[in-house]
Amino acid sequence: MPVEKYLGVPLHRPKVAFFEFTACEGCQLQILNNEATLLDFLSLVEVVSFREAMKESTGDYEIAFIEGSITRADEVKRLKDIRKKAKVLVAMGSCACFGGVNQLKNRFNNPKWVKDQVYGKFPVESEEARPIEDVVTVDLKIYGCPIKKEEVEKVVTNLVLGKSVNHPKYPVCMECMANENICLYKLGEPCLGPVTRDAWCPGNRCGCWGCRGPADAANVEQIISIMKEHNFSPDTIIDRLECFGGFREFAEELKRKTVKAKTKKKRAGK
Amino acid sequence: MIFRIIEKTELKELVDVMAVNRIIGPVQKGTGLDGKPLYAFGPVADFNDLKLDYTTTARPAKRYFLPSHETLCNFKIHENGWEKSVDFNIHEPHVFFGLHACDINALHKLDKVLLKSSFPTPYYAAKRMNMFIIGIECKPQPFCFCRSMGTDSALHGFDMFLTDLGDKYFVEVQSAAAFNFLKNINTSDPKEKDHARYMEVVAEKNRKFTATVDTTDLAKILDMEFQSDVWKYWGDKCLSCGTCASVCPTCYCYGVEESVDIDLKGAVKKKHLYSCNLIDFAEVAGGHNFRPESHTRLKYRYYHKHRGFAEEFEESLCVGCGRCSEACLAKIKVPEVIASIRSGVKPRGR
Amino acid sequence: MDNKLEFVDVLRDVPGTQRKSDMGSFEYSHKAEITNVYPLTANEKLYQIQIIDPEMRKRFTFRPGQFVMLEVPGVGEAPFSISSSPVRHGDIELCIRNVGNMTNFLSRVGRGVQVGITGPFGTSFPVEEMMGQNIFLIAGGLGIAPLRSPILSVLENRSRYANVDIIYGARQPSELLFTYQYEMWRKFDIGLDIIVERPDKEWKGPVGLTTHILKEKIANPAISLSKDTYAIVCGPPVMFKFVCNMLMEAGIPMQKMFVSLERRMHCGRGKCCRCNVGSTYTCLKGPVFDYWSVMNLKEAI
Amino acid sequence: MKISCNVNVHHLSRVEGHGNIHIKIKGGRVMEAQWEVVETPRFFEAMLVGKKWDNAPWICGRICGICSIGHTLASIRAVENAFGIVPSEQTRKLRLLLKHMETLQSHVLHLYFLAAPDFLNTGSVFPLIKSHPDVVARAARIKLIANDACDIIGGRRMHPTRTVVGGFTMLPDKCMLEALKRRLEDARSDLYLTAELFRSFPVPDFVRETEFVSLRGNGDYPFIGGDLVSTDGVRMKEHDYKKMTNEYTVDQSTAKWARLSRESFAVGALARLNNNFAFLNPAARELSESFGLRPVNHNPFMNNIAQLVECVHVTLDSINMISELLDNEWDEPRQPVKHKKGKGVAAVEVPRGILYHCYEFDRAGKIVRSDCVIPTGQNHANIQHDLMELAAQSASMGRKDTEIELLAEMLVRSYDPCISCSVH
Repeated sequence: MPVEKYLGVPLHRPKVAFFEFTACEGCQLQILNNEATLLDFLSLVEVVSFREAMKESTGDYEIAFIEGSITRADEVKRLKDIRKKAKVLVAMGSCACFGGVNQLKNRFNNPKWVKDQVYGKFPVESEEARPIEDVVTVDLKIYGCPIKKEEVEKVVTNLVLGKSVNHPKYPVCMECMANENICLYKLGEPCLGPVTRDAWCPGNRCGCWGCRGPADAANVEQIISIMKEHNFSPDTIIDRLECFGGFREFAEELKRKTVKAKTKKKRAGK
Repeated sequence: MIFRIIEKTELKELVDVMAVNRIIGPVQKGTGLDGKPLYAFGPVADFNDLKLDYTTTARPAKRYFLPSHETLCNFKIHENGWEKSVDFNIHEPHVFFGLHACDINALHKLDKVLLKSSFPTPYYAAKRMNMFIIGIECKPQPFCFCRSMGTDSALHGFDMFLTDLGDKYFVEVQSAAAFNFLKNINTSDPKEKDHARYMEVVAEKNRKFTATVDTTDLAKILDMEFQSDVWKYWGDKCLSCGTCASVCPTCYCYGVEESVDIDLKGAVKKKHLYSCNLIDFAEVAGGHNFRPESHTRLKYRYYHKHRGFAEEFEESLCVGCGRCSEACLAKIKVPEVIASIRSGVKPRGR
Repeated sequence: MDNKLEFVDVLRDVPGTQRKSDMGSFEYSHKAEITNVYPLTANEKLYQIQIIDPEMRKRFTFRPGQFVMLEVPGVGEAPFSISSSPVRHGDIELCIRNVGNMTNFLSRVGRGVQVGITGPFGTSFPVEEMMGQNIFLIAGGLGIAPLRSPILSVLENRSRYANVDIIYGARQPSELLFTYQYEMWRKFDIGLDIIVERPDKEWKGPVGLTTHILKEKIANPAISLSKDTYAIVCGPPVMFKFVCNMLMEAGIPMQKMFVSLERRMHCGRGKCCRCNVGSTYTCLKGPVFDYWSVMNLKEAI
Repeated sequence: MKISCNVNVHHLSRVEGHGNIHIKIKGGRVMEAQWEVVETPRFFEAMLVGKKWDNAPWICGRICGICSIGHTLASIRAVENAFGIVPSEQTRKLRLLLKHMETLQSHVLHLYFLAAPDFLNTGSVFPLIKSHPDVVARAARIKLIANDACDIIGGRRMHPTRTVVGGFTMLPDKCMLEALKRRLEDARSDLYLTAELFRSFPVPDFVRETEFVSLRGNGDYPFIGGDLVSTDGVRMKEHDYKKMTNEYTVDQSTAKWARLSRESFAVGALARLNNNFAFLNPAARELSESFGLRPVNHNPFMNNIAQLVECVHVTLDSINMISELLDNEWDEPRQPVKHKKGKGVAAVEVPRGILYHCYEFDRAGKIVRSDCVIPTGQNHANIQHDLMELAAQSASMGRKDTEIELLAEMLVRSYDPCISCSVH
């Protein structure tokens, strides 16, 4: 029996729909990966559209979870339609929030070259990969590549209770410290942890690539100079910063500076 | 005070005798880039894991008495009401084998605010009162400034304290429990030459301290320099990542978050050790932030450590262990910050 | 020999009382019931909350200006100044504005719901000390909420105080709180001046900031603000800074001026440090400070 | 005889990615039977250009959410092959174990959540929670073990964090492996119940001869690296993958198609089983035979059963492998990596079939060119040909529209297509 009231406050079982755009569909799969709590999750909401898992689908929903970035004109239209129907629109995962790895192709500023690399002369439509915020208003974001299932559960529980969703504003370091991990800089590995919004992955000796985007007080300039002090090449730093799109401006800025420095060096050499 | 001498070969016996209890001590956790071992406090399963000659640990043993995440209580929720259940999250005593003086002094400081003030916190008390502490004389590292903070030696607050005299340990025994443990192994009364050697060892240790912090009138100076531009210099460097507080043996600030279980039949209230450098530390409901800039947060941190706590308890909250300086990627080091505030001059060259 | 260390149970020797020094009191909360909810404005409601256990309710005493931590399990816990008369013990009233997570949930809660109450915590307005003297209460916006308790406390013993004057300012008439009590206060010979910044069509009273009224009062020779007057000021930091400075110039000693500071608290017991101003705990040394102390707090204003 | 029929399935459900089915029969003749892939491409091959080698596994794992581990491992192997790195025995075993657990997770997801609802007459697994709670609970149980195993070994169940070129950043905790082994042993009974469930489902009687391509085991059932074979007798080396796939573009698909000896070929569990039946764990082989599944089987619907057989195989193989791992002391988790100019190819069997990654590096260790050939991409042409055959059969048998629609959907689903992955 679904619970109908919480401390006397009547609860509403919202109709939710999941949609995917340009993505790997991993974030949706994370929801099915909720083996232990899937049943509770399903009694909390009424799933009305979830193509990856169900055949039926209706256009009647209140909360729309959107996975993926936008890279084609038909996607823009579809997303705008969804926005009209949904009371709450949730961007789910790095692709939806920042463009994700998909936006890596934007760095060439040459959609035709990108297309030719993969398809040759065969015509395929391709635009810049954009976060969904570029197209519609986003009410809530769930960060990460992939998202953490507990976070979706928390978001949904809070929506049902009418409680607002507050993401941690601090960086990954706090989580690493809590786990008592050895700082990766001490082991000679680059890590965006000090500027990336708190994540759940520390503990695998894998430096952060910033999939959850900047923390609220991210001092990116400082981490770039710290990485340089640790002898990481500008390429390595750029690779990290541009991977998921959350730090894109910083990556672009650093690229410009690096090119400038190189040409200066060259000129001086001549 | 009772002093004993134990041969180094007897130490394994002592650990074995204690091993019926859970032992926490310095163990090697990895190897740094320079090839030197990296230490941490952790469970000691085997005598050989216990590295009593450790330099320092990157983190204090804090997680055993002030865990970074702790459940304060659970709720069972029904129609209109609820039941609350509280657990202090400790069910057996722990032996802390090999704490340096700074870490023992850190506990004294924490005791003042968490145990001996009004509203003592039972979560801390439960763990604190179930600590059996064996201290060990440290080896000063270049970043240690405990001598400036007056925390380079521990006068009380341990059960026994070991000093390495070469082939044996000089042992201060401060509790009956410790005295009883020692009955299980071979010990002897110290001789005159042991006393002399002890004095020598301590004097030698004291000579090795290099880092210093001038604490004269520090509280007053912090007030005078409240508007100093030097804070901004450090603020610009600060990553606001909270690492300094996480590695600090005396930082105890926290936040509480409640969440409802996904089946809506229960709820949990959790405590998360926080850091005053984090952006939303002083944010209130409605969104106003009393310390939005990073330099104001950094300043507050120094204020709390060296002024506020001093005002309340007649001593600084800092033990000079230097962990925060070592852990800070932005190289914000306490001695340098205090020196720059004192002189009003930003450090050069960085 | 058994080398197992003995486990010390910290609560073993602690009696079940509610003293500040008892470990058992830390996470103890009185189970209380919301007995009534009155909407005051679009955003604020007055909650009547009663500690369920009659014995505990009787024992629960507080002084005006003190606060409680109100807990809604799973939703949150936050400090609220008590707005009711101290005579009422564990049957208290809290005036709560819907600004955050927990207050938003509370705004949807009806009577009969169980919440948790801990406290009372913090310092209070010295209403006993004020007896025989004039009292000047100045409130801006939600600042009237913590002032209602000293006002009601004064009403209980009205004859023991000299002149009592209230200046209360709000942004607009619709945001005025406790409007239904103004007549009663006036009946008890309390001077009440109300001013709004943005009047609506019906508004007949003065328009502007509280400082306007204050200026007039100070200029009025019939009212004397002297060292025989106590002032209680409550409102946003900008406001109390201006007001206190004016009062100081008018002759009220700093130690006789009181303000109540608002900060976020996660414990209310001097542990979490979230409410610290400078390095002073608002929950222990406050929320009520005299103006001299506030001047010495580095970050208060 | 079926006179006319019109089936249009827009964005086929319970598959990964976006594809449409159109079938038009007019006057008993199949006018159209089309499998359309409309997924938006992400251009991974272009994204990688200019990236340093250590980016490749991290980025390429994101090609697919369901087989992220397979992509990561293929990517790592391609980089290692380019640099001449040979993984240690310990790394090899741990990688295979991780791979097995992904296979188990993915197959169980497909069998229960995606395929089973068709046989139980529901649109999704959700109504089964009420009608068949034990079935759903069982699926969740097995999947949870496999996912937990991926957490333990790879750091995360999706987009793993511990897997790197040269080995692992960290090794799993032995106690956790021990516990995992016990759970896998317990899972055997759940797998046999799964077999019983699928035994109760009628497999559509449909056969179309085709070519099956997979890795060829060298004494064992193959998953990571080795020779490439087909049931038509082709055998090639890993680095000749292009000759095995011969990718080309078609108008009806943003994913490329592939061919070998015929107009199309199939990859996946059935292809693996058809080529490597002898190397299956005996218990798995026995189960296969009990379903009448022997090489070479040409019924695409039998891919479900092949997946089931593989679930049993990987579970039993994992139990053995964990025992071997537990018997040895841990070596160093990873070996140092020295990059160099060169080209590396990797062929890895992921749940949906054989996957190729190929990278070319310059002297700085940066990717100059890259190529990924995805199993579902290789299957698209075969799906198209199956669909035509199914339509023709249906027309001659006079099946109802709804029946045709369901069969067509089931046919595509039986390939367990990973469409966004195939387009990448």
